[in-house]
Amino acid sequence: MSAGWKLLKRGDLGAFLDSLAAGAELWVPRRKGTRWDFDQYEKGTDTTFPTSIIEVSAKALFFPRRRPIARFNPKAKWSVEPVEPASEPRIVMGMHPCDVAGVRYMDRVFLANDHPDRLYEAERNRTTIIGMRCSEMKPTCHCTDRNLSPDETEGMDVVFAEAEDGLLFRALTEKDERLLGSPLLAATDAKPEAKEWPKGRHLVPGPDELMDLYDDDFWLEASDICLTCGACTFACPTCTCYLVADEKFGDEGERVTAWDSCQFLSYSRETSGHNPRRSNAARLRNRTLDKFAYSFHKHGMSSCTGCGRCVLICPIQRSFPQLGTKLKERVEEKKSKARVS
Amino acid sequence: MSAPEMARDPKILAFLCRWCSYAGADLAGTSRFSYPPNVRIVQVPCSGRVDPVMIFKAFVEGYDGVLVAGCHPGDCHYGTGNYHARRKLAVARRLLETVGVHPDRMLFTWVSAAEGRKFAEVCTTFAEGLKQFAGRPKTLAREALAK
Amino acid sequence: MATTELVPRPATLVKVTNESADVMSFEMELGDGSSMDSLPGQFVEVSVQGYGEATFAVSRLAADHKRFAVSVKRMGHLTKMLHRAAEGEVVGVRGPYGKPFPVEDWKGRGVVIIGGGIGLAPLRPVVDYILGHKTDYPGLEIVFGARTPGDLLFKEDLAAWARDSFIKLHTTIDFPAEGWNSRVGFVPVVAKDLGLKPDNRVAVVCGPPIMIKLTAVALRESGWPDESIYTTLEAKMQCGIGQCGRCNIGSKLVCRDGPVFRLDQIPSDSL
Amino acid sequence: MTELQQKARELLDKGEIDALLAWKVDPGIGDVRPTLFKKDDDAAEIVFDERCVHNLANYLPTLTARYNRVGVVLKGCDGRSLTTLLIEHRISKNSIVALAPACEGVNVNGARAQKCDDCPTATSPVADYEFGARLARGDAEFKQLERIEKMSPEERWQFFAEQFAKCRRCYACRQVCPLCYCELCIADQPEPRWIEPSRKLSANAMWHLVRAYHLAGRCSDCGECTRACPEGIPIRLLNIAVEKLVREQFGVRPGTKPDELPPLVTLAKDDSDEVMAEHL
Repeated sequence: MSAGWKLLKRGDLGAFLDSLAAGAELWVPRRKGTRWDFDQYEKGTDTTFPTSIIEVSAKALFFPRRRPIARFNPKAKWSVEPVEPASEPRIVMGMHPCDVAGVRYMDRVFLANDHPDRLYEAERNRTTIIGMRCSEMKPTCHCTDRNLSPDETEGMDVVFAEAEDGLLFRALTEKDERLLGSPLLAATDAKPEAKEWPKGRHLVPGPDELMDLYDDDFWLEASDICLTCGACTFACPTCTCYLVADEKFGDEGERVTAWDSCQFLSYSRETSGHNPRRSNAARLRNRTLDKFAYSFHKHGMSSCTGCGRCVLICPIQRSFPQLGTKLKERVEEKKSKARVS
Repeated sequence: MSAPEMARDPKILAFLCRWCSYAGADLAGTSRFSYPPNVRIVQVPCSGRVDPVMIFKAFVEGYDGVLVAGCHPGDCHYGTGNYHARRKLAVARRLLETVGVHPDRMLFTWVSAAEGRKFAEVCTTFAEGLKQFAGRPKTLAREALAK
Repeated sequence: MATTELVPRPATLVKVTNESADVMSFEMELGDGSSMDSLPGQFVEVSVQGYGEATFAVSRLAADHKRFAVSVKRMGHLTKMLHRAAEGEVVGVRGPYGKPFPVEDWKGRGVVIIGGGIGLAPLRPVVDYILGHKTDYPGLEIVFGARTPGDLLFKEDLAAWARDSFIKLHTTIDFPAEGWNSRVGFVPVVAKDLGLKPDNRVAVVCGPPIMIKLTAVALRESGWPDESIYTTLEAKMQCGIGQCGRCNIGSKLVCRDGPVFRLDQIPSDSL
Repeated sequence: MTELQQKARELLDKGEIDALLAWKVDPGIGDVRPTLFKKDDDAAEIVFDERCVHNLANYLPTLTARYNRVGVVLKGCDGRSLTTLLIEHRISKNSIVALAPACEGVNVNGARAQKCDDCPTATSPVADYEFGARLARGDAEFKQLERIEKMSPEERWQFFAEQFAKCRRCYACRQVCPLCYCELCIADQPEPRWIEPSRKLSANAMWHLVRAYHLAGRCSDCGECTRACPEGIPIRLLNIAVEKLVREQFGVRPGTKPDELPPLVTLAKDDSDEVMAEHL
């Protein structure tokens, strides 16, 4: 793998971004209203990279909330033409480890599948991820509890970190060495400051223990105050459920996939009107278990990356990690009861 | 619709109560009163049946104007349908105006079965008024699907 | 393929049959002449351009694997449009998907088919298969119920099955009707009254969720273990390829790990 | 212990209520969150201050189906929602006990909520027990609408189009609203499909217009839709634009009178035809 770190002086950031944008579509974090989101870089604009979580996950860059998959002419009987995948090179810069982990999970959903999603694959193939090490953890961050760390680089092509006099870059794959070929970057002996991160706590019970709670009253109690809106699912970097719909307007028609949420009553409703997850409790259980148990079974990794976006966004200040803690208590309770009897 | 086309014939969607206004439109036709050709009529059982969602949808689908006409107050076939309609339409107008649909794009009025001439006049004046929007982007209208 | 699996292939409707007041069967062939290699219990996604798509079990497959049928009950938007389609029209098809009934594993065992209403559609290919391999199976018993005599599907098949001495056929309707001389009663009740014995047999149950649930109860009472009761759960699915998420039963995805399940593989509240 | 906490403990201890819906500080997140208190829980943990933004009336239809009697702590605006829920027979008064402390206003994002400037009832109009003196409240009379009123139609659309385009259709605005309780929401209804499910401007605009219309003359202006919106869309503006009409033309202030039907389910023969041409 590549050599060491390269330093970009703070004053040269704009010029460096311009040079990246010259060869590819460049996406960087941008402040929109009260939150950070990703936006396409425009030459010459001031850009800052948040040192911790970007409130809006980069999920939509790989799996847009509305995604045409085929086009047709509504006036013809049958004229379905698949949408051509995008192919121009793209760089997404500033994704943090939890967000990149989300992409790794999406890879398992969309690519490690008997029927890989070619549109998603194209988005992945055309994208170089320049990830960023976090230099702090926000109160809602808990990646260290989820087998991740603010220093994690898996899934990134290039990583960069804050340093005293600029930004330190390092290529993680051969092919992306060239991105760092810019004369603005100078080889250096400096390394990003090694930080002590909190030790990972095992807040959430393991998949098997959780499955034992499937029929527990816990879910009914826990869902007392859940609104069953979809805010947490849309904020989550690994929630990828979608619906398929046909839309028509004049001579244009599109078949699209659009984000859907397991928290919606309509999501699991069958055509007959029957709904296997009618109760709030059943829906809350589905989401919680999917994050902490089903995802292990289905894709071999937890779909909770510890980003804490669900906590940030929840209208009733519910916290999924805390739900996990309570589940843990319940598991212990059950165990001790079993021991007594 | 292209701008010059629109200047000729604004597209109007008219919801007409079957007891009064639809009969009024019929009378306008049989009496050979002329009114603009691009009025597409939807017959409803009562003006009270017009759910504002239909009006919203009409604008989304690209109509230039929406006309709702029912029996005059006191004449409703069902007794009170048009009193309900009056309140619903007031709210619909308020919402549409709030988000920027121009007030001249909606016309809510009463037309009796005998008022064939009034129907023709109402349509003509409404369509004339809509010509001011020719070539201007349509508020609320659905964006083309493909970018 | 430069496209996503979600884009359907065109198929031409070759024959449209009215099965009952609200069920129609559509026989079709793929536009490019390629074959449909579906196994009993597998499903396809059928779409009408502009009206979306839905999941249907293949309800018959011709011997040459060219012509296949789906049987569709009019329920919502898509099915309504499908019912308006005429022979010669083109619809979209994806699939076949899903795990089939393990008919090979059942060899040497008797099979009991229990269908309610449109629930018989995914089971007909199983019957077809067994009838084509009679020597491998000691016997076939079919219990089929519908609301009214008119709602009984596949009337020609029913008549043929009734004539076939290999098959023990019981038809039932929910409430008494004029001119009906056979059984009356809901399928689970009939299943219980018949006293179906496990006797080294497997049962295949499909119908509305409540019918599956209650039939399972009836079978258990007659001594059937959950391991010998199979069902199929297409109603939950959308994308059919293990992505969209809505058909999950715990960690299992109905489209990927099913739609055929043994009752011991799924929790009872998940139907 | 405050009077409110004491009363809550008393009601729970005596078994007059099976559960009490109130707020509690969650140590994990350091913020208040709606919490269901049971007999064994410590009523001294109940808080009532400017952090208690959530409209607890929202939970009552579900909770009253599960418990015989539910106690609930209500702000003025929550009480107005409850009034409408009672008028619409969503819940029966017998199944709830309303605890109504005087509300001094709540904070959203560190600043006093805009809705509080136009609050007609600082104390819930439905109250079995009141705490603190009723506070008088100055009517700001739709001050927040002024900036919209000043805009031309083009400017208004520019403003709202930008807002609606952000909508992800997570339906937090619907779920957080006590009065948005349809079993099958028009947005989920597959046929006819009035509101397309995919997130684009026209469908999003349809959703927001229809939502506001369905709340016309019922909205208690609790402002929860705006607070809950993850995208920061000022959803409430549409509601108060309608409420302005409702107040001025039909003389209705939703939720303030226990026996007043919402204006759109009733009628007045003497409404002027002018209401149909009333401009904002």
